[in-house]
Amino acid sequence: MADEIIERFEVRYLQAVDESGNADPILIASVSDEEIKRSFESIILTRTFNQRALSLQREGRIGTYASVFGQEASQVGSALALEKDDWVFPSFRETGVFLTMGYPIWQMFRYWAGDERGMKIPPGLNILPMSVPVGTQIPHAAGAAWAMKIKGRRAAAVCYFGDGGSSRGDFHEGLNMAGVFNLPAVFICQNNQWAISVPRRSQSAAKTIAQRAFSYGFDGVQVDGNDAVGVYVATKAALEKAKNKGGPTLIECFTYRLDDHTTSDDASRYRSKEEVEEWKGREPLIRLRLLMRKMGLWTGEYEKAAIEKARALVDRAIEEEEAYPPPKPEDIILYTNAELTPRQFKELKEFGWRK
Amino acid sequence: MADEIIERFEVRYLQAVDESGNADPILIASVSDEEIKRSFESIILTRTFNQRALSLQREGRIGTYASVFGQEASQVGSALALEKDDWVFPSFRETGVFLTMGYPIWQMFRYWAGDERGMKIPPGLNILPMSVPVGTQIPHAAGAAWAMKIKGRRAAAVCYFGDGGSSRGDFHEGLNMAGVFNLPAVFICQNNQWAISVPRRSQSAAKTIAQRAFSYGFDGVQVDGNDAVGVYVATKAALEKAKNKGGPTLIECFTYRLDDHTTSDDASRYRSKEEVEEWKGREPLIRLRLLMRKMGLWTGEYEKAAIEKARALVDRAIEEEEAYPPPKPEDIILYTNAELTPRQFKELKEFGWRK
Amino acid sequence: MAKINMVAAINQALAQEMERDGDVVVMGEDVGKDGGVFRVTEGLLDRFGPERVMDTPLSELALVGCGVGMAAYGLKPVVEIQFMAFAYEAIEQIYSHATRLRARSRGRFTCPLVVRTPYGIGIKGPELHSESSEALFCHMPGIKVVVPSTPYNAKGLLISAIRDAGPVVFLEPARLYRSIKSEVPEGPFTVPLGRAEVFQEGKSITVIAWGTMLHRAVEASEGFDCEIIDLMTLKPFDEETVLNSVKKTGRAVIVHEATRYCGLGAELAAFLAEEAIMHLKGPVKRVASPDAVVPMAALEDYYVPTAGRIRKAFEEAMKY
Amino acid sequence: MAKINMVAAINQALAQEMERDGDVVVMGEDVGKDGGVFRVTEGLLDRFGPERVMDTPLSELALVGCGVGMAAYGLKPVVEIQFMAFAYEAIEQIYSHATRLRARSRGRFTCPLVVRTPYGIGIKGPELHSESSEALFCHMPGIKVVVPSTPYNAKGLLISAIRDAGPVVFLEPARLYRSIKSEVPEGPFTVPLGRAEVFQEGKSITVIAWGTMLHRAVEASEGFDCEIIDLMTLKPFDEETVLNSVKKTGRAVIVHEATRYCGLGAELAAFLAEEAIMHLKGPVKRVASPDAVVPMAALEDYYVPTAGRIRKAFEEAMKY
Ligand SMILES: Cc1ncc(C[n+]2csc(CCOP(=O)(O)OP(=O)(O)O)c2C)c(N)n1
Ligand SMILES: Cc1ncc(C[n+]2csc(CCOP(=O)(O)OP(=O)(O)O)c2C)c(N)n1
Ligand SMILES: [Mg+2]
Ligand SMILES: [Mg+2]
Repeated sequence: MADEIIERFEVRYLQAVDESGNADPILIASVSDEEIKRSFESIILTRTFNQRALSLQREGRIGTYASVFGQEASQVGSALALEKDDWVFPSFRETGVFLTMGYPIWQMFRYWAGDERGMKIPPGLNILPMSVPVGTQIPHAAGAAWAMKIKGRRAAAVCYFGDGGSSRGDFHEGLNMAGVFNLPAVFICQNNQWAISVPRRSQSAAKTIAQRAFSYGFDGVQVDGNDAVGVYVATKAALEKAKNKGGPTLIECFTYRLDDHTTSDDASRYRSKEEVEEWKGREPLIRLRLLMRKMGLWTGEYEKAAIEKARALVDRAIEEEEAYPPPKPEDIILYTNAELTPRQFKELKEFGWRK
Repeated sequence: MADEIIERFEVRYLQAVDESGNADPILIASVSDEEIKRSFESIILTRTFNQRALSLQREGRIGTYASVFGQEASQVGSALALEKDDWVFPSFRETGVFLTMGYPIWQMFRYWAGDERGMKIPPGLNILPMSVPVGTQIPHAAGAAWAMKIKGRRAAAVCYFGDGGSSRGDFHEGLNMAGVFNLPAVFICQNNQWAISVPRRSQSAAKTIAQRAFSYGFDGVQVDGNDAVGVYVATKAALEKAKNKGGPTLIECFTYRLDDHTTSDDASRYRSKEEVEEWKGREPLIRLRLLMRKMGLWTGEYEKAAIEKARALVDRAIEEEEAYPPPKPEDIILYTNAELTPRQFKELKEFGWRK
Repeated sequence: MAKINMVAAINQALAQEMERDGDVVVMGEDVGKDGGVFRVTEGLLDRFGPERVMDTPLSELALVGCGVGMAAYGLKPVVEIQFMAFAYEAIEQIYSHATRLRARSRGRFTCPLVVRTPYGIGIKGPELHSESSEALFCHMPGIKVVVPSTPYNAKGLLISAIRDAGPVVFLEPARLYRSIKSEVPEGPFTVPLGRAEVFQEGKSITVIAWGTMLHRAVEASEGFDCEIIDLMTLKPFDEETVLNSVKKTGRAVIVHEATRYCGLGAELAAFLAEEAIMHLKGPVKRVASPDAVVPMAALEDYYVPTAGRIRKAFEEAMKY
Repeated sequence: MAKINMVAAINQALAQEMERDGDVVVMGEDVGKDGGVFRVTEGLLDRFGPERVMDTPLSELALVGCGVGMAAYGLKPVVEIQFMAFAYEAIEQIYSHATRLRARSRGRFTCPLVVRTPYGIGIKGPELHSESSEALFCHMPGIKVVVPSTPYNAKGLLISAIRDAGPVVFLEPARLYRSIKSEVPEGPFTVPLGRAEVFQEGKSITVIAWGTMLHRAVEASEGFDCEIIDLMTLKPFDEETVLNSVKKTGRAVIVHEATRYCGLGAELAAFLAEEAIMHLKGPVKRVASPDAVVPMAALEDYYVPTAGRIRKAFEEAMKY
């Protein structure tokens, strides 16, 4: 007979740089000045893109857009840890990841203008088109990681999703597969505390999302998602582990969505101004600036130059994007299958899209 | 900055009666002699049914059948803890639960003979038809528990599923709902260590299934599933908690499937005789007999009488079942909707099932 | 009578049925505080409280799965799926459970569940926000599939759906939510399920359509003498109304947003090929979307039937 | 040439394609050590090892979802779903991802994934072991749906499916697994997708069928002069072969196991109502299952078309 404890778990929380810009000497030790500067500049670029996308949407020049304001550290910090052969499986709110990976900016705008060509990923860039059905990309990442293992590649698959996404069956089944087959996968949950109007506490009764990793027999860690350095360090460690046959990791980036869910949403219907204001005070650029100032890496001119550069890039991209010819109706049919079906053949003619 | 532990979990293991029949005095304190005898007798009944079902299948008198040999303590022990207003959501391997609840035995045979009328649950008995798609009944239990809460009933929904079932999206989404809405639900996983040929360790890399409860913010406990008393105590506690607004519980009954998966399976293809033999030595009746002997509740005559009684019941049920008229083809159509569709109306005539 | 739009009409139907029957509950993502992303459930939370209007986690499988359990227990859940594509995760719960519970238990348990979801093109949203996969649900025995085309029938059909003894998939054409208004009685009323309606009388061509395409067919019919049938209930459809009209006109054109292959148009045309072939003057025409993935916003207007494509079908039909 | 059954033929196809192409992997529940519940994958684990033959957890959604990720990365996964009904949880992964990956990425990523599953009645198994819901998949653009009817074409079609550039749903009629044998070449060969076959020539009635029902139609055709077409690829079907035959016979009967409403028979009949109406002497007949939930074993033989029901349709067709 017995009434005993047979297993124990602990949830770890990581923050490399606090809100005042103080760094944990151990955690930051492996991070170079260059990397910190790249984080800062990538956040600036992301934010610049984001602001322009919001205005273009208001002007009717692109469609519904999902802002990443507030979450840039989670996206940029993690994306900077990627290596060339890693594959990324994003949700629809990963602008910072795309841009940090060097995705053509004009294509990002094209995508949000409702054009599939915006997600015709250039060769050499290993990121899948954004997944709109929440959480459904999670098993894809597990599958790609599995393929890497089977093919003996030294690489990892990285999957991004939100707190809402962690409630889906795809999360459970995907992470469980990753655990069973010890796959080189990193699951990054941006817990921005809201799934449209549903607050994090109503998404699950569990205290953290990180602890869900225990269900699958691997590690989970919660990171301050507004701390680009912390996210970078955690992601890098998880990627290393994955590539050394250490299996998957679940990283919960604890962050906040500062804007409306998308441009179709009005967040004032369901959350208070005060809450938003409080989190604005914690947005990721502030602390990176403070850190960099302490490290002697930041000056007003430096930031100004970074902003100018980002603006120029984004401006040029918008020009490119808007000069791009509109998609052809026949593409609807042409890209569905490798070869046309008899019906498609007829339809191209019927609709006047082919002679 | 921080690198700290923000949450801790412990997985509890319960065994009220060990393999030699020694009882934990605290755990067994609340269990009456009557309850122990009922467990014993219900296991005998279940086993008698099970043996007869296996022979009937061999003789071609019923179809594929899923044996419960080895798992009777998990089923009987938990079912004995149920109250009249509780609802049960079973998988296809819950003979012991049905019989302990007083389900008409002839109907059980009818069901396995491929007749829906076998699952026309009699009024007053709150158990759903067995669910064949693994795990899919889990959200139903959460839904019924939710309805109980909404309607203000003092009752709980109890769901049975296997270790394989815990890998499904239904498990994750269902348990998460139960956690968020603090529903009066008890989730009973019979971890019989096999999902057809897939061993438990290949089903998940997590050490226990019980620990998955932490993902949903409620308690999980592992119980020796071959210990009817332990299962009874754990289920009773979970039901009490549920009815006192304490929310859901996940109970993992650690047990073993001693027979083939079903009569269509040949387990010798994927597991060793030794393993099976070892677990046969731990089958639930042995230890209950030892316990009861120590308590002065068992004699050879008592057991013999119980077996005779069970045989008589099962024999009569088989007679009843086999005398029952076969189902009518028109029932295929009649029970699909509350009212016939125009097509169904025509079909009844076309097929010659109605004038 | 007040002229209201479809959002208001559906909202009325929900509120009035909740008022009338304490077992009716509403659940979904963002249906409570936010009032639904289309504001269809606006005000319900305030009026009926969080025990009957439930904002849930992002779990479509469990939304429907819990709905099945609630319905079996005696509630009448109305589940909102935020967009039609997100119901796909719940197809097993619908197909293996909701539609079969009555048959599997030989009537002991039933599943009076309504799954509401906006569908079709119209809002120029992101990918997978413009699905019209009604045929998948129409193929399932044991379920009804309903599409309103006006505020009036949206209210009446939804009330019927909530009162129905079995599961109903209720598809709300997103494009029509706010684009048309009609007179709608203030109190509760029903429009029967299983009945189509002759939306516009005519003698030469029977046109069968529903939802958004009904209005487009009307628009395209100028200059043709079309009898336009609003199908409303897609499963089971009203064979009598369809057949009577085709017997009269001798010509049939079916218009739908969904891709053609195995769409509901196929069932309608097959029905006519079996039951009305001797009355048909020429081929049964289907105007549908191509055998292609639903495109994103920039191309979606080319994907679904245009008035031009519909007119062409009318012209061809009139050649016989 | 050896005469073998369908299980052996499919096993050969898998083994030979795995031999030929190191990117082909097999995964599913019980496909490894157990060799699959129908023994279709027997011996593959021993031959190709656990990195290419994977026994997985009980997770159909992830089986297909991981398959999509593997395919995108460059493998050619062959996923086994143990019975057709258990694919329903994975419908979102098939419909929202597998079928759309090429279109969504404008060709950058593709999804050469095969989802194999036994289907239809025949084994008198428990509930949900007798589904024939092929129409759901046929309605999805961007996918092929294939059903073999003999060991020979099972092998040839599966090899084609594995080599195909896109996703294929490959449905194996459980009743035919061991009930018929045919001569099958030992080495790899292909039967092209998208092509039907005239299984039996005739002049009076065109009969369109596939899988189990093909053989039942042949059985029922005694005494009639039927031209029986084995459709084999259900999506996209071979319009030419069907049309040529109907032009010749002037009569069409479609036989399938699935429920009639919105089944694939509807698409075939609708196609004929549009393209062949001027050649048809009488109604296009569908012999299908009723608008009812698939029953359990005791009644399943009453559910699917019987030879008697098929003969009745032939008789009615011959009245015109
Ligand atoms: C499966 C699915 N259900 C519903 C939606 C509609 N929807 C879009 S985003 C969203 C909330 C997502 O929350 P979360 O996963 O936390 O991501 P976030 O938006 O916060 O980045 C919802 C409900 C969807 N896109 N997919
Ligand atoms: C969704 C689904 N997938 C596959 C099957 C086929 N199948 C029947 S039982 C079984 C294993 C179930 O394992 P577990 O959940 O541990 O229950 P047990 O059989 O051990 O009682 C499988 C794969 C099924 N019935 N449902
Ligand atoms: Mg979120
Ligand atoms: Mg098991």
